[in-house]
Amino acid sequence: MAIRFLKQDQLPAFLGQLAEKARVVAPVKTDGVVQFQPWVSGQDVELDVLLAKQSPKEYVFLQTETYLKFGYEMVKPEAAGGDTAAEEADPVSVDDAAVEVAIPYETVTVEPQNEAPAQVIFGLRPCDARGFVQMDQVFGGYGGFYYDPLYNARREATTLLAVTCREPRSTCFCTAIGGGPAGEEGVDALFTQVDGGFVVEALTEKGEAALAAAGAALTDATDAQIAAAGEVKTAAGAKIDVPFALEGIRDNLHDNIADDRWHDQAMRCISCGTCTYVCPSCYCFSINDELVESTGERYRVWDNCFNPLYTEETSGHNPRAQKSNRFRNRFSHKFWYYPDKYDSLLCSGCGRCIMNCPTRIDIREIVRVMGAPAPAVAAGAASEAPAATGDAPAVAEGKEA
Amino acid sequence: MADQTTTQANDAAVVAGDTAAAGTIDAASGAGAAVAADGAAGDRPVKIVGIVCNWCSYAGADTAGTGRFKQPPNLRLIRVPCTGRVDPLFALKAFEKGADGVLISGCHPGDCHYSEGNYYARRKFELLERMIHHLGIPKERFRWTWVSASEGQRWQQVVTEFVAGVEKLGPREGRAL
Amino acid sequence: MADNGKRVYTPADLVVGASTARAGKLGGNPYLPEVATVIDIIEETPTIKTFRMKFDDPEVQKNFTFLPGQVGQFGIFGVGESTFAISSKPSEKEFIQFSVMKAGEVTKALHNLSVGDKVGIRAPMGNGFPVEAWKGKHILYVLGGIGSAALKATMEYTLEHRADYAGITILYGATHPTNFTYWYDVQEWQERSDIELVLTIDRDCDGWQCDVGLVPTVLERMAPKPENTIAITCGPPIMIKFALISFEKLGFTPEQTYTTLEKRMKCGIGICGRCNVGPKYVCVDGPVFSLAELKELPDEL
Amino acid sequence: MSRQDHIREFAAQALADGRVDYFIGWKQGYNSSEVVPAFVKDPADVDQLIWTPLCHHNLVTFIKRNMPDPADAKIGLCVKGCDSRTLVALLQEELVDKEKLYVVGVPCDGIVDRRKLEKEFADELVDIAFPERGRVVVTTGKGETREFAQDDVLLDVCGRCRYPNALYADDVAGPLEAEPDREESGPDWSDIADFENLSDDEKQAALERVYATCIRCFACVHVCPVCVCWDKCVNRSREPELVAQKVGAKENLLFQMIHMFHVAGRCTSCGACDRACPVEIPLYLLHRKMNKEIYDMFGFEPGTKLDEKPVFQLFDLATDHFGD
Repeated sequence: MAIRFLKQDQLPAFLGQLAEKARVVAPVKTDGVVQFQPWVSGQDVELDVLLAKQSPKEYVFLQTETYLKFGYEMVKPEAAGGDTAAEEADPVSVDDAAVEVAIPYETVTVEPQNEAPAQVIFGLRPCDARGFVQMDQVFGGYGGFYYDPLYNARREATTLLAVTCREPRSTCFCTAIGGGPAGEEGVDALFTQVDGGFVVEALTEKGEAALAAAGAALTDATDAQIAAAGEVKTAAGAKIDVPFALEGIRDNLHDNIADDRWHDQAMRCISCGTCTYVCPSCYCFSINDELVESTGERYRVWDNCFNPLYTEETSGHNPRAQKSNRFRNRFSHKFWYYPDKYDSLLCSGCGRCIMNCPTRIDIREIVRVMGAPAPAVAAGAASEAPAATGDAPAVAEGKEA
Repeated sequence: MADQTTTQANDAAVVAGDTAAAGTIDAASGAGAAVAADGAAGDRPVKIVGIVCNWCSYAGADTAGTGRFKQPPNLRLIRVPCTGRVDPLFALKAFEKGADGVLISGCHPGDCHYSEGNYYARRKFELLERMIHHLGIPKERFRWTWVSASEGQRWQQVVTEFVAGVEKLGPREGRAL
Repeated sequence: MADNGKRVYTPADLVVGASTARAGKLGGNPYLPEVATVIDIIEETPTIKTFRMKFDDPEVQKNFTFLPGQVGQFGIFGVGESTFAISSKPSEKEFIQFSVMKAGEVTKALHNLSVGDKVGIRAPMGNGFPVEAWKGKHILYVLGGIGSAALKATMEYTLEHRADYAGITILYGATHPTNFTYWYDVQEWQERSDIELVLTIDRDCDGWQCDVGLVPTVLERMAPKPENTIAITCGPPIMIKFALISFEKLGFTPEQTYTTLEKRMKCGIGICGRCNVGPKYVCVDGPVFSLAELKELPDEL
Repeated sequence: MSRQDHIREFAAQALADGRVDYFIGWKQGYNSSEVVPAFVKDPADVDQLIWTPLCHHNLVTFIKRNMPDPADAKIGLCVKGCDSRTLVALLQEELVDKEKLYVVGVPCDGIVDRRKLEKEFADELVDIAFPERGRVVVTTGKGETREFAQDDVLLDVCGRCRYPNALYADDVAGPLEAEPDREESGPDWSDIADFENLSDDEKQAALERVYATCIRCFACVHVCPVCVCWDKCVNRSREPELVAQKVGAKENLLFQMIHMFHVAGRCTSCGACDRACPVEIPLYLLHRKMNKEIYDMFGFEPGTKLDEKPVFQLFDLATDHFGD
């Protein structure tokens, strides 16, 4: 597929043309906060501030999604061959059998809901796109699990137009997870900012279709522009730290499951759900019902494993009652449980959880410490759990060696 | 689904910690249900939720009824053991579910069946009253007062006045709370 | 890991929930419950009721099959769903049955159901007991209280196919004689000579003829031989815990000891992420686990 | 000796004496522009503790119900003046055990609002330095450096601070800061005047707009040092379900209103909720408004006097005339 070029000043026109065919979602700054929002003509797309507060997952995996509507109705059957009006007027005269037949009974009508309008998400980053790929495994029935029609309907109707991260943040660690600032996994078309505009590469048919739909704003990229884009990608990749090596993390997490250091790591966690709600790949949810009078709905809504009530059973027993249990679950899920089931990692290295955590808990540090072999039980020092920060680099080095 | 209501009523009673009230009240969940009972929006009659204590105001409303004092039909009553059990959230929940006004009433100070429930309650109600229009709900849509068991006439007067005030503002449409 | 022996579902040929008919009808949506009507309610104990339901769609009812030990999401539209073990006989074609202890929001609402009311069912789910693989072995059931519901279908199955199994022993405990679920069946079992049945209550009371003592204690007193035996236990968590210890004491290996777990569940299809014990989801990888499998998992039971 | 040195010394001493199981202070986060709560168990590790105008976390959060690990731990912690008010609020209601606490008061001359600084740059902040009192030097990822006057970039709460010194402490880290004359002037509520002057409709519209972005992560609730129901929170209860888990204008507003009313008389407007909110909702506005009303009603400032009870847990026949 030909590599194209989008002039910086043609971006609104490009999005405008897309908006004629589908809903366009893009990062927009409101009150100083950058979030993905349905784009309307005239709005500035914010590409300078790296990473919107939340990943755009909420446009495919809705935070609240009503998937069932139902209504109860009492049906009063008409007595076979009988005169209903007469019966009502003089119930006493009706014999027992007829009365029994005429008892109203309850019916329920159930109506599944699944809307999936076509949409284009522009301005997401390669790590956000990878988040979708990771969720695809879960909702797509990988490895013999169930296929989720709600997620997939939206996912199929969504085109991801990602933008290369020219200036990665210090919290980015996508390369450690196997991605990169110009990663192509899950991306339908990749936009790389160079002088004067974007070099645009369609990577899938979906991406090609989107570019074709808004082709008027695009020109063919020159060799110089393509070369410049290549340089931007290489330079960006070089800027990203690799805070840990992946080898052995799964096994070490497994071995460290009962390790006391989980308590130390979880100390400053306040057990809110911020990290999971800003994460591009956290997908846990809850299902609730709502009934007003005789009609209601069943909806699924984001939930998170830090919620103390998440696993609480009716009896009051809670398998993950302690904050440290819940804390351990999130990281183990990303680097152990999920890989066991889906053969990849449930993290794309965007670093949003680090940036937005109220106490800035650093997933890189957790993985470095808990994903490394437990330190040999030094004589007498077994009960003294080492302070995390002091130990972390040493452990990481030991591992790479 | 008639059983549904009973379940919720029990729940509320459990929260209230007052088993005597089990099956009789349906505190906050009831506030929603009471509202929903009315018909479609538009030029509809206003819906008022009244949260009344079992001992004074509920009995006062009863007295008004027995005395055949004419009252506006817009009010749905929710009986609670004592105004001390009323959490500001009950009123807010009623507004959330679409009430056009909320009226809270209990025993006169000094007359509380549990001797001091309403002393605590009135501090909370005062705060709620002061805050409510800062939450975007006009002051006229919320009122709290005292009506004793014998004050049927006063009940009639309170309800009539309050409903008239809310009617002046009309149904509350297109509002989150 | 696609070749791990699990069924692979695709949107085109989806086989989920009650039947293919259902999947086809509802567009292969595993979240959609099948509407069913309550046809019978049995009051088992003061807090436990058994509900028998018929699917409204006769096609679904006809095609409904499940493995002993599998579970289902059973609930009321407008209240919610909860997971329960299917307690009907696997050979039962006329209805599906769940036994429910009154405890929380959903179960309270379920207890208010009357015959004729509409409910929603998503079933079967989970793995079930490997009853086929156990043929020729002696089966030892150790159950307490509501735990009988989880093992009911399995007991029924093995009793129905009694000839296939070397022997069947049932140790059933309850706090009080009135707290035995399926008392009508227990009485029937007492009559049968091909079952060894031991009943026990926690504390003695007037007119009680059988054993007295906590289930693990009675189990150790019975001292069953581990040879060619499969031990299955279900009951309150504390009972399971001590029963498992007793099995070990009696020489049962972790591989021949089974239990069925219960967890708070929402989706029931291995997605929502709340019923996991480490990397295993109780709703799809369980609820049946051998003690050997459990030992591999973190202590999050 | 700097305040930081005092903190380290107190912490080392308390740990060495076995007076506490662990000591909570502040340390540098993933880079020198971030400060995070630090939990020190070993006297040898006290050198990671710091004190800078970035130490905004209210550490009282970590001693509220269900937070200490193990549950019966003896804990040492640092409190600023504002933090100490939340501690006093907890002590007033006996929600924490005084005997298990060792409190180091840290006199404070204002905390820098990192978010205000963030908004000045498109790039991330990698270093914030304080070469001397009153100067803030910010460096970004691309190496851009700019200097700010500390007073210009303080947290909004700090601009109106009336309690720079801890109201309850076992030890104090260095000399006290100058206290304003609290008798002379009551609290300054000027920051909420704009909001108060809106019409009811405008207020509703404003609230709907700011709360629309709420993602219900419960960070505000969990970080709030005086919000202690935790797993029994009415906002999360399913039985009865009072607030739907659903995210929507109605549900978000109701949730926030309930949170506000449930900390009435205990909320000290410390602003922890505000700073924890990942989508930067100005939560503290309404809480301030509520505190103003409480002050008007009772002349009560939550968490200022150890021997007081919160106003909603008592009544006074002599002075209460509400509804008469």
